[in-house]
Amino acid sequence: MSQPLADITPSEMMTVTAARALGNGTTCFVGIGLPSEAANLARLTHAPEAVLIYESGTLQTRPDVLPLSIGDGELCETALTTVSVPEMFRYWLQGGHVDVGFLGTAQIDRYANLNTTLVGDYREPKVRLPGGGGAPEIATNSKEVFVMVKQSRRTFVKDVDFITTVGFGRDGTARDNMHPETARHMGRGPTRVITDLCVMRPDPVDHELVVTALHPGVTRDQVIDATGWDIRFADTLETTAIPTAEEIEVLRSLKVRTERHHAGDTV
Amino acid sequence: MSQPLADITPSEMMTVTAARALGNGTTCFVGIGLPSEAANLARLTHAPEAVLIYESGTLQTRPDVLPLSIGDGELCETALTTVSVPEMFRYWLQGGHVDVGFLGTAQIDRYANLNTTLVGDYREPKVRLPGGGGAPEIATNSKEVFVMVKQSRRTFVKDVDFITTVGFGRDGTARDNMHPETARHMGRGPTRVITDLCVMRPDPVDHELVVTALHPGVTRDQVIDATGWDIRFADTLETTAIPTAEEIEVLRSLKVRTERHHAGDTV
Amino acid sequence: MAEFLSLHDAVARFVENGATVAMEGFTHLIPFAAGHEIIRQQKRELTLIRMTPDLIYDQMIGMGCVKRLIFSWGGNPGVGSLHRLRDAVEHHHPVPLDIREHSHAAMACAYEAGAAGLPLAVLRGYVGSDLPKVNDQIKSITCPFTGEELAAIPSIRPDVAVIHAQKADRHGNVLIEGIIGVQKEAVLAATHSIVTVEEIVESLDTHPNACIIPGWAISAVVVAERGASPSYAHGYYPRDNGFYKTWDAIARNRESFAAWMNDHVMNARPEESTR
Amino acid sequence: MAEFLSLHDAVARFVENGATVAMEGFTHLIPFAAGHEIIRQQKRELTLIRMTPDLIYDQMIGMGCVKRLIFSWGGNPGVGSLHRLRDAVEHHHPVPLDIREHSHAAMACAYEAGAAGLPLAVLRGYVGSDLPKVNDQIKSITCPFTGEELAAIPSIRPDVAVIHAQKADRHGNVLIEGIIGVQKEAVLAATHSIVTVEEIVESLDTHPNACIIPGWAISAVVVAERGASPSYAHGYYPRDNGFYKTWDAIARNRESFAAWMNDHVMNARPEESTR
Repeated sequence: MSQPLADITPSEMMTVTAARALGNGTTCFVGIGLPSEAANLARLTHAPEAVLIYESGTLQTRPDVLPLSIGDGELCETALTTVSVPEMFRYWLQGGHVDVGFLGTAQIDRYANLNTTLVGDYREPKVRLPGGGGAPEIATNSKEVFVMVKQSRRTFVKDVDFITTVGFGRDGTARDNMHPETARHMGRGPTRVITDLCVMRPDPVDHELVVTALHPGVTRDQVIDATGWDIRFADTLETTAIPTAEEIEVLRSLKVRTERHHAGDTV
Repeated sequence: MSQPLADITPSEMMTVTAARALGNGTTCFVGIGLPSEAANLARLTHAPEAVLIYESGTLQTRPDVLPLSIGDGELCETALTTVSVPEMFRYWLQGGHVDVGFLGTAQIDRYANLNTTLVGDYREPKVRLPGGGGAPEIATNSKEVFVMVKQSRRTFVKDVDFITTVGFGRDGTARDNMHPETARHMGRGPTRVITDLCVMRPDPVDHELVVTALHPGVTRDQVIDATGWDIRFADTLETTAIPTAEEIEVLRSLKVRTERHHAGDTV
Repeated sequence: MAEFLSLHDAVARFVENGATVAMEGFTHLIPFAAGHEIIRQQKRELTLIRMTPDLIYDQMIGMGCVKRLIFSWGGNPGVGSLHRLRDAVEHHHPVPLDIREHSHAAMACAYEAGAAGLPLAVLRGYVGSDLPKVNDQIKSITCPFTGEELAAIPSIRPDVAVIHAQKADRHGNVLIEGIIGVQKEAVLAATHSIVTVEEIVESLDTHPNACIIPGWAISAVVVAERGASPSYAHGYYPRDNGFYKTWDAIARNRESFAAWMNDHVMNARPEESTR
Repeated sequence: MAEFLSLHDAVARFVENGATVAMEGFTHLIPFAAGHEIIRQQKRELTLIRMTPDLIYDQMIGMGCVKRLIFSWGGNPGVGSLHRLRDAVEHHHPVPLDIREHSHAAMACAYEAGAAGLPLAVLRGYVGSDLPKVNDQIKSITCPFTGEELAAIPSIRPDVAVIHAQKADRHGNVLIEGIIGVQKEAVLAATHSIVTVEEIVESLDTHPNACIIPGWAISAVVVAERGASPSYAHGYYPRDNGFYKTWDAIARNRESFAAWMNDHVMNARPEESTR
C-alpha cells in the first residue's frame, strides 16, 4: 500500500528511493549520514540479507539505531566480526568484496565527480570541508557507486572545485583506457545519483549525468533550477515509485529510535 | 654446582651453551629443533622473561614440552596471543621487534652463510633439503643471529652450495655498504655459532668465523678435523663454562616430557 | 618493556616539542586524557598524525600545539565541521597549520607499512583524485610483473604513538577489543608509545587471537579511567554523542572555546579533565 | 554466498585439472580430507601453492596430481624430508615437478597482497640470498621516497583456495581459531574457495574480533569431521605427531607409499579417509 503522497517529505522520498536501489544480498560499503539511513532502511525492509560494511572495520553489521559516527559501539556490537581498519581497506574494499559503495557528498558535478575537500583554492580555501575519508577508494574499488545528496545549485555544480573522489573525471573519460590490471579491479563508478528531486544516471557513452526519473510531483523546471549545469533528461523519463506505508513507517521509527538514542547526556 | 663433566653429552653441552647466550628479557624468534630446545631451556633456567616467538604466529609462548612442529597446539595454548602468519613476518619480524633470531642449518660456511636448500646443483640436486622457511628474513631482520648446529666436515664447508640465508656473503662483505634505509633495518647478522665442540664468532673486521671458546675437554684438532676450511682460533681461547647440575636436570626432564608427549598415537 | 607511569610523567618523558605524534582510535578509544595532558604541558610545534582528527585534535590545534596535520577526514563525525581546525586552515589562527591530506585507505596502508618496517605503502588508490596534485607525498611505483602503476605514499613512522585501550595486565600487556582501528599499527610503527588504559588487571583472560600488544612493544602504560571520554570504551562506557553535538557550539567561536578549555582542561588535574 | 556441498561435489565443481590451488593451514588445520578427495578424483597438472607442503602435498605429489609447486619450506616438520617431494625433484617421479621457491616472509606477504587485490608484494627480503638467482619471480622495486631497493614478488591469486576450520554457522560464516596462519588471506585471494569444517553450529558465539570469514566470501562449505587429521583442530583434537613420524617410513619407498595410499585414500570413502 502506498503512503499518501502529501504525507511524504522530499527527504523521505530520497531515502526510500535510495534504499530500493540496494538489492537483497548486496555487499554495501556504507558512508555515514544519508547513505547509512538508506542502507539500513533497505536492510529493515526488502533487503534483510544486505551486508553492510562500515569503514571502522565492522563487517556485516545490523544496527538497531543509526550510528552518529562511523564507529559507534552499536556497529561493533551487531557485527558479524570487526577487523582492523587496514584490513578493512586492504582485504575487503581493495580486495574486491564490495558490490556497492554508497556515498554522500558536499559537491557533485556533471561527471559525478565528488568534492568533500574544500570550496575555493586549496591553499587559501573559502570553506574547508572534512576531506576524503574513505570515499576516494570506495568509489574506485567498489563494483559500482550510488551517490545520495540533496539537490541545489550550490551542490550540483558544472565542475567541482576539487575532485576528492572521481566519478568519470573532468571530461567523462577517467575510467576509460586503463591498464588492464587496474581495469580489472576498478568498478563501473557511479551508476545512480539519488536526490530529493530525482534520479540521475550517467549516459552510457559520454558519462554525463542524465535525469532518468523524477520523484512524484517534481517538475523538470524544479530540477533545472536546482542544477548548476544544463541538465539533460532521458527520452523516456520515469516517475519514481511512491514509497509504501511500510517503508515510511519503518524509516520514521528508525529515525525516532536514533534520535532518542543519540540525545544521550549533554554538557 | 657443576654437573660432572663425564656425565654430559656433547649435545647437552651445545644446548646449554646456546641457552646461556640468550639473555633474560630477550625477544627471540625461535627456529624448530635445536634452537627451540635451547631457547626453552633458557626460559626454564636463567631467562624466565625471555620472549619466545615462533613463525606460526605464536607470540610470547611458554610451552611445557618442546613442539615437534613449528605450529603445535602447545605453542598457541601457552602464548600471550597468536597472530596471523603475515602479521608475524611483517609486523613482528620485519617491524624490528626481534632481538635474536635463533637458527639451525644443514650447511654453514666460513662467512656463516647457511644452506638449507640443497646439495649439488639447483636444477639437478643430489640432495633436496626442505628450503629456507623463515630463515632468510629472520637472519636479516633480527638484531642478531645465533646459529646452533652439530659440527662435522659435511656441515661446516668452505663455501655453501647455495646461500639460502645470508651470514656475511661469499666474501664477508654482504652487510657492508648497504643503502642507509636498509642498513637501519638490517641486524648485525650471526654473532655466535654454537656447536657441540665449540663457539665461533665472526671476526670483527673480515667476518670470517673464528673459534673463541672450546667446550671442556675438546681439543683444537677435534675442531680442525670437523671443519671443512682452515679454521682460525682466537688469540685468547676460552673454555666454555661447564653446565650446572640444574641446567642438565631441567634439560633432561624437558626432553623426557617431550618424548612422552610426542609418542602419541601411531598407526 | 613497558614502564607504568603517571599520565603527567609519560607525556613529559616521551612527547617533545616538535615531535611527530600519532594519537589513534577510530571513533572508539580516542585518547582524550592524554591529549588534554599534552595541552596542559603546552607542547608546541607538533606534527600530528591521525586518520580522523576528531575533537581531540580540534582541541590541540585550537590551543596552539600543532604546526602540521597529516590526516584523511577532519570533521566532527555526524555533526559537521571541526571549527578550530577550520579556523587554523582558513585564518591561520592561533598559528598557521600546514596540512598533508590523504585518503583513509592510504593512511591505513601507511600505518600498516610503518608497523611492517617498510618505507612506503603501496595501494590501488587516488585514481582520478586531485589529492596527488596538492600532496607531494603521493607518488607511484610500477609493478614489475604487470606494469600497473600503483599509488605509493611514505609509511607512517611517528616519534610517539598514543592510544587508549581497555586494560593491561601487570606485565604491561595491553588488550584492545571492539573497533580496533589502527591502534596496534600506530604503536608498532612508532619509536615510543604511550598506552592509557581503563584499568590494570591480574590477567587479560581472553581468547587465543585477541588483539594484544605485548608490554615489551610499549614504552609506557598509564592508568586513565574514562581516558577516552567523550569517545567510548567498548565494555566500559558508551560514546557521549550528546557532547559531540554540544562541541559544535563550543568550538564555533574562539572565546567560548578558550573558556571551555580553561575550565575543563587547563585548570583540571589529569584525573578530572576527561568527561 | 557459500553453498553447503559434499566434499565430493565441492572438489568436483571447483578443482579443475590444471588449476592453481592453495591449500593452507600452518601446521594447524591442514585440509587433509579435501586433499584426499582431490587425489581420489585423480586431478592432474595442478599448480599447488603452500608455504609448508607437509604430508598433504607429499601425498598429492606422490600420486601424480602436481605439475608445479610454489612453496617456502618442504619438510616433514620435526621429522625430516618429504620423500615423495624429494623423489619428484631428484628423480622426476612419478612426473617431473617444477618448483618455484620462496621464503616464508615472501609467501606470507604474497598471500597478504593477493587478499588485498594487489599484483605484487613488497618486502625487505632475500637480502644476500641465492633464491632470487633460481626464481625469476623474485624482482625488486625502488622506494620513491628513500631510494631503497626492496624485494617484490607476484601476489598469490589462486583459482581455488582450500582450508579447514573449526566451524561454520548456518549462513556459512566460518570461525578459525588458534594458529590462524594465512587461511583468511588464501580464501580472500582466490577466485573460488572451499572451506571444510568440523561442524555446523547454530551460532559461532564468539568475541568481537574473532577471525571469521563471512559466508558471502566463500564458495563452498563442507562438513568434514576430523578433516584436518593427522594435523589438528584447536579445541577438537590434537596433532597426531606419532603419525607424522610414521609417515617417514611409509613415504620413503615408492611401494609402501602406494600401498598406504591405496588402503587409506583410494579405497576409502570421503568420510573414512582421514585419520
